[in-house]
Amino acid sequence: MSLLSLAIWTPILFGVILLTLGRDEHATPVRWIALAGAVLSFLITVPLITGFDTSTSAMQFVEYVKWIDRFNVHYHLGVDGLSVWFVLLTAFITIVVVISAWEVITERVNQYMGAFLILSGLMIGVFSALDGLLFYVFFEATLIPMYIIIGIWGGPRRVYAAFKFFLYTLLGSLLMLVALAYLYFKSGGSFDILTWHQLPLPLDAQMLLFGAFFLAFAVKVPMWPVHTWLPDAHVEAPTGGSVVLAAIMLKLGAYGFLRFSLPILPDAARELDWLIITLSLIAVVYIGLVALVQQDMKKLVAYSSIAHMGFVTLGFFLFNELAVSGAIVQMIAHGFVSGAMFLCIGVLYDRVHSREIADYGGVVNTMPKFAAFAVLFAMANAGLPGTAGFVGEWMVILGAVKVNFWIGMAAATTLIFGAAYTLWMVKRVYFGEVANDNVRTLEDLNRREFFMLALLALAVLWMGLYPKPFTDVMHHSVVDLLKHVAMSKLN
Amino acid sequence: MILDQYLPVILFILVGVAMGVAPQVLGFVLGPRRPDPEKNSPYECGFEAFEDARMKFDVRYYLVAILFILFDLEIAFLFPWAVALREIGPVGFWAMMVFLGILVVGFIYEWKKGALDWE
Amino acid sequence: MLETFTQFGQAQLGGAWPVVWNLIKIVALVLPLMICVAYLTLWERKAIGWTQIRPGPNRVGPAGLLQPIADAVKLIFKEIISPTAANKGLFYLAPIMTIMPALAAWAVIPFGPDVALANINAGLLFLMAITSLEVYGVIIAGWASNSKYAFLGAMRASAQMVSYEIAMGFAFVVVLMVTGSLNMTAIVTSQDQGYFAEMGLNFLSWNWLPLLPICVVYFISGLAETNRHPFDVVEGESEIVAGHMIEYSGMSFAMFFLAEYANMILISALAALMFFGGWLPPVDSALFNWIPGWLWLGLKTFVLVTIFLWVRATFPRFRYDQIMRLGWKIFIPVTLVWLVVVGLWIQSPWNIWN
Amino acid sequence: MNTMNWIAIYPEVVLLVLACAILVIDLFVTHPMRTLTYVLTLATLAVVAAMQMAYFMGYYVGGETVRAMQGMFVNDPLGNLLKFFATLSVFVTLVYARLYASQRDMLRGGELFTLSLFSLLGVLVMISGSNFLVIYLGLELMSLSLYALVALRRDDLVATEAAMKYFVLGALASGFLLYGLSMMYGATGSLDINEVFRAIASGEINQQVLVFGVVFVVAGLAFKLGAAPFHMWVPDVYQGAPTAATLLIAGAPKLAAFAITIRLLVEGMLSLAVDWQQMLMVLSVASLVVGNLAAIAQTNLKRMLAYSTIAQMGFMLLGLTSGVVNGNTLSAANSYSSALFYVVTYVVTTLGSFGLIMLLSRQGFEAEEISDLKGLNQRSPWYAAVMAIFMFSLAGIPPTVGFYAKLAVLQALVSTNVGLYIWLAVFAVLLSLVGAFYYLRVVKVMYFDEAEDRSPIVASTEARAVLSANGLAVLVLGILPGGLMALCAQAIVRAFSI
Amino acid sequence: MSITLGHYLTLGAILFAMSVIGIFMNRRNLIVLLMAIELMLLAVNLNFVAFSHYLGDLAGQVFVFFILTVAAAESAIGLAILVVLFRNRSTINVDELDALKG
Repeated sequence: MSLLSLAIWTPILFGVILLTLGRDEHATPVRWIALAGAVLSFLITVPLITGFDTSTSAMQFVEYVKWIDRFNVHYHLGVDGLSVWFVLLTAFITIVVVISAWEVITERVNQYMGAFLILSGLMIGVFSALDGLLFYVFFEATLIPMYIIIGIWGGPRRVYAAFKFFLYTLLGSLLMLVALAYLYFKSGGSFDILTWHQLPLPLDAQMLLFGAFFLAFAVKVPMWPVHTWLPDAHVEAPTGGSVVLAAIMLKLGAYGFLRFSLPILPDAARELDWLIITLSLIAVVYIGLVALVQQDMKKLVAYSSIAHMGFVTLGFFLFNELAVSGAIVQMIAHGFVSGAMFLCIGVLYDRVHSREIADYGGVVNTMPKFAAFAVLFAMANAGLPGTAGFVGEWMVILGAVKVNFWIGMAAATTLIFGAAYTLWMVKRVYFGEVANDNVRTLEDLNRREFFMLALLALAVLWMGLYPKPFTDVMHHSVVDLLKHVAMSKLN
Repeated sequence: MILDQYLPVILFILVGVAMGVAPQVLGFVLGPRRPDPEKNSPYECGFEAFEDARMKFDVRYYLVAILFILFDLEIAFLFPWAVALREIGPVGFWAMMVFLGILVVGFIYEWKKGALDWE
Repeated sequence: MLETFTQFGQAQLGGAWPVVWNLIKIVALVLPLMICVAYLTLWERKAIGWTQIRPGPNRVGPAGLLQPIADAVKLIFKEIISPTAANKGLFYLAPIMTIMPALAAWAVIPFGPDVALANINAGLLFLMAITSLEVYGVIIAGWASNSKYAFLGAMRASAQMVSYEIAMGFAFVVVLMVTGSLNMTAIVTSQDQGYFAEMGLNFLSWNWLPLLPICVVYFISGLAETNRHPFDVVEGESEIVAGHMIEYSGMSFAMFFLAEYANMILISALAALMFFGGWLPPVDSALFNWIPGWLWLGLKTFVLVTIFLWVRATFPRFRYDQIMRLGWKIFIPVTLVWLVVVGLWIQSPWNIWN
Repeated sequence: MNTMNWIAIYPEVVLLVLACAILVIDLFVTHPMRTLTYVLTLATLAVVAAMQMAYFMGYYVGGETVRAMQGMFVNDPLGNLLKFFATLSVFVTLVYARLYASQRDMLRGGELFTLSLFSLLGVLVMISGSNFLVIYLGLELMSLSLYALVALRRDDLVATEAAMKYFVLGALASGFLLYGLSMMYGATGSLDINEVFRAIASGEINQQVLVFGVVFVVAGLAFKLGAAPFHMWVPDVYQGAPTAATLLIAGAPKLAAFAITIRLLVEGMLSLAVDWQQMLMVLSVASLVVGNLAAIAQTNLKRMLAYSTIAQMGFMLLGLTSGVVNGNTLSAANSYSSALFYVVTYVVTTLGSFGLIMLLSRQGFEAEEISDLKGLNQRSPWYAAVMAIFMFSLAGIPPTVGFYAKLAVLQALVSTNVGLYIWLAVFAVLLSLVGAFYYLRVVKVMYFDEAEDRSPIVASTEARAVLSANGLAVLVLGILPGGLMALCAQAIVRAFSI
Repeated sequence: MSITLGHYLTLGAILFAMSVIGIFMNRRNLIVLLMAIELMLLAVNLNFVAFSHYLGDLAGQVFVFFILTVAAAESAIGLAILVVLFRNRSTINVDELDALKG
């Protein structure tokens, strides 16, 4: 078994072990096993980046085994510059999630931890699958643990949110399934994504396929107007769920655009770029405004996620290297930042059991260490230079301006709106006088929380100050991708 | 098909019906008609009939009816077999033995289940 | 003479002639039959009387010979009661349904090598079918009367009749197996061959000997089919008065009565045909061969009918559960076993029915 | 062809003989749990299943198609595979059912076991029937046994009513089928399916009578499969029957119905595919709509599963509609094997879901409302997980086997490259989204709701083991579906030499 | 007028239609339902016999033989179910069978 398989199956194996471990009497060993699993999984992924050959756009760490003969499906794994970072991101976030749940989750600990570990393995699978069906299986399978996580450990409206999450995503992906079947047929019986990249397709077929893929990925990203499940899911999910949702699951959709829509259907992508750009800009501007009026911190962050993801899709469809790499960097950065934001909210929620902005005020007085982290992450979320958030946004805006000044302009408003809603929230929650007794009795971060936030803070700062490793890794793959997009497959 | 031979049969059936109808008509014509309520009430050893006579009855009658249908049909199968026994050879013979064997199993079953007991 | 008669008829009536000719034949058969039935009642009373060492009817006519006529006249002039609770239509249908099969069955009975009203090739099947209708008469009578006794009687009678019909059916099948034909004439003629027949001892070649258990079962089933003693619980006077016939009177009642006796004769005749060589003489001697076939058949039938009466005079009545047990648990297994035995016999080199 | 070829019917003979033996032996069993009968029955089923597998693998007859009884009976890989799963499903059902039945007064005699065996015999005969007469006899043997099984709880008001409904509508279905068969017989002059095929292919037949026959045959099959609009018996019977009987109805008979559908429509009337495919299309669309929409409104789990069955059968029928496109049969093997795979996996999944209902039921308590599953995760995480697997499989979510079933059918539809079929696929997919909703609801109840009833779940060891195996099978087949898919494809290809 | 195959088929169809109507329209008595089912099988039998005769092929009549048997078995089961149903419900009225929704 090679590296990618290990990266996928180690957390899943640990997850299954945890599930069978039984009841809450053994909570402490369960937590340690979970942590061990998460860390081990992360360690396994590290060689992926250290051993990554940045000089090529070819797939690396490839595995190719027969899986379902009847449909010529292969267990085909591999990563390139587009996906390798997400594998690491996933494994990294999983560690954070495990730590975040340490004392917070007391009921059915094994199931909680197990679900997250399994989810982590499945998501790594999505990012490394090079076979259409394998991709789909992983893509869909992630729904099950997430559904359960939201449903069991979520907030008061968790059932509603879980259903909405599940059905929205399923709606999109089922059409994608039809599209996959069609591609399978068109390619003469192959589910291989790389083969599909070369597959000539007439325009009308491309358009329909694009529609199917678009629906699947747009829901997942989520793009306006199919984003409505996200605020619900975020608000109701437990902290860990929100973190994973924002940090990784949203990226599954965006990644799908990169893997499927752009290279397989370049003509349709070029035909329809205006649509995506428009929708993305609406997401950026309109959702930014919506975020501004949120009373609930989690909702606010959720909407900000939508806006940021709008940036990502915008970047993809500008078709120049700067914008696309910027979008990918933005995805990674958003993974860290949004995860961190939700963790911060989680920290507060664990103490006060409220997410209303109005219930807080002057937290900095009682929790100085925490406030420092929170402000750092907020700045990153607003895209201030020196933080992870800045790099990607800036690249995308530059890319946009290259294409059309006004698009760049509109995109740039995100910096304003982002700053507005994030910093306003920071001001209301952290600064000022101590608002009430709840806040007065707050205790500052314990060692576990400190460690967890520190990890993320390091990542955010590293990315902001020295993004080169990220862009280097993806350079050749992005160029290759753009070559694909530029090439017509109509013949 | 030679249906000529069946003409007497159908005629005989008609005659049979006539033999049933004629005497009754004769009885009506020649006999007296002096009905009274007592006479026309159902006979119950002199008691007043106090409820409808179509009462529930023992389920075993149903059972007998059901079993009869099955056995009778099996005989219907045996008829052509018996007639053709000489032409169909050992295979035909043993096929029916298998059939009878299964039937016997059913028979044993109902016997042991008490379907044939009346007390 | 018959030829000229036929030709004359055909000339006069054309296409309708076969119908008329057949009707004539039927009447020629039914009238003696009815007379036989009438006198069977007398013979029954006489025979039972003699068994019980009393004279039996002896007032009407010489030695009571006009007694049946007197009975008939009496019945005709009796009132036919129609009970208020009864379903009128069905109520009067029941006697018809009872007498019709008892008579119609005679259509296929052969009285000699070529003397049968309808020499159909499915004779036995027809007999089986038409005698099965008997049970409808009973059940309709019981139902239509709307009286508890009648209802119970009908239930009992029908259950009993169908039970024994199975054993009877098996008996038919066994006879068929050895004959290989459903034709009644063929059934009789097939008994006229074999080892003993060649020796002149015809009666040992008849079916009764190799099929003895079947023969016994058939005859006893016949008793039960006709609800005769000792199987007459369905109409036992001391229990349910007259069973399904309780509400009937006058000629309607007489129909049931006639049917019962006609059936007795029918069963006996069938037994004679199937097991006792029908019209064949028992021994192949000039004297016996000279006696006409129908007389032989009549003689055999008479003997068998008399056995009916003898049984009635001798045996006590069975309980109902005993009756059912006899039918289901003894007769059916016996016939089944014998069926298999005969089947194997036919397959074996010792087959005597080639 | 003109020989008896006993070798082809050994399993049926063995089953018949042993079933008769068990019927008699059971009369002398006094144990309240009928242990001896039970063990013998399971042994019989195991033997029969093993024999079927052996045939399939090529023992006895070298994996060839063998005709027996003057061609009336056909032993081919397709039949072997179906029969294997049919036998297996009865086996599993009986393991689940024993405790359930004993608590419901259904083990006063061994009828549960013997009738199951006889109905299985009917199923086997149906699957292998290559002659209208044989198919009909198998069908009736199966149906009659099932009617009786439903009525096995004699004192239960609902069960007897369900039995009556099942009986009447089942008899009606047989009537329809028979009427259609009589027409086909009239048009083609033969009862033998191969002869019928030849006659139709020759074209010298009365087309009008034939099409008339096809309509009735398809209607009869739809009844038996429970496809809308001939589905009305399904919910009532599934709900009303004792769950053990429900499972017996939902398992092997579906395989048998599939088999006769294939035999009659494909083997017998492939030349008329244009006609019957349209009918099946209408049926499947109607089933998908009716099944999925009606299932949402149900509160009774068994009833919900019944409607879901209707929907599933609709999906399966879709696979049968795409065999002949534009007059050629290039896609036939693909389509029919997808349908075969669908029905097999459906049966495997259904077995488990009803099995779980039985396991959760206790003396005097039927766990058949959806709300009865409340908080199952707290009472028994394992059962909850297993049930969740079944539900996800029925909904077609990977990595469960149900997903590949749906995929196979979709792929068969899309591969025709005909607009109509592709839109059908889209339509089916959208309705399976609706389906996902009500399956998810079950998962929701088990995982998100608090348990009201915390009584421990009593089940026999073997039932637990089999249920676990069943759940794992659905999951493992979901991760490695290749083997079963290959088997199905092989069965179809070898059966028709396409 | 000579009787052709068409006449038999028409008669069969009429009988069949009658039985279907009997099953679906009859709201009163279950026994009638059972009878309708028998009628349906008889319609089929008529078809088979007619076809068999006109085709000069005995197989159809053999089929009829089996249908008759099955019909008997079917009515046996049907009656048995009817009996248990009646014992539970004390009615055989079709309309009153409403414990199940459908």
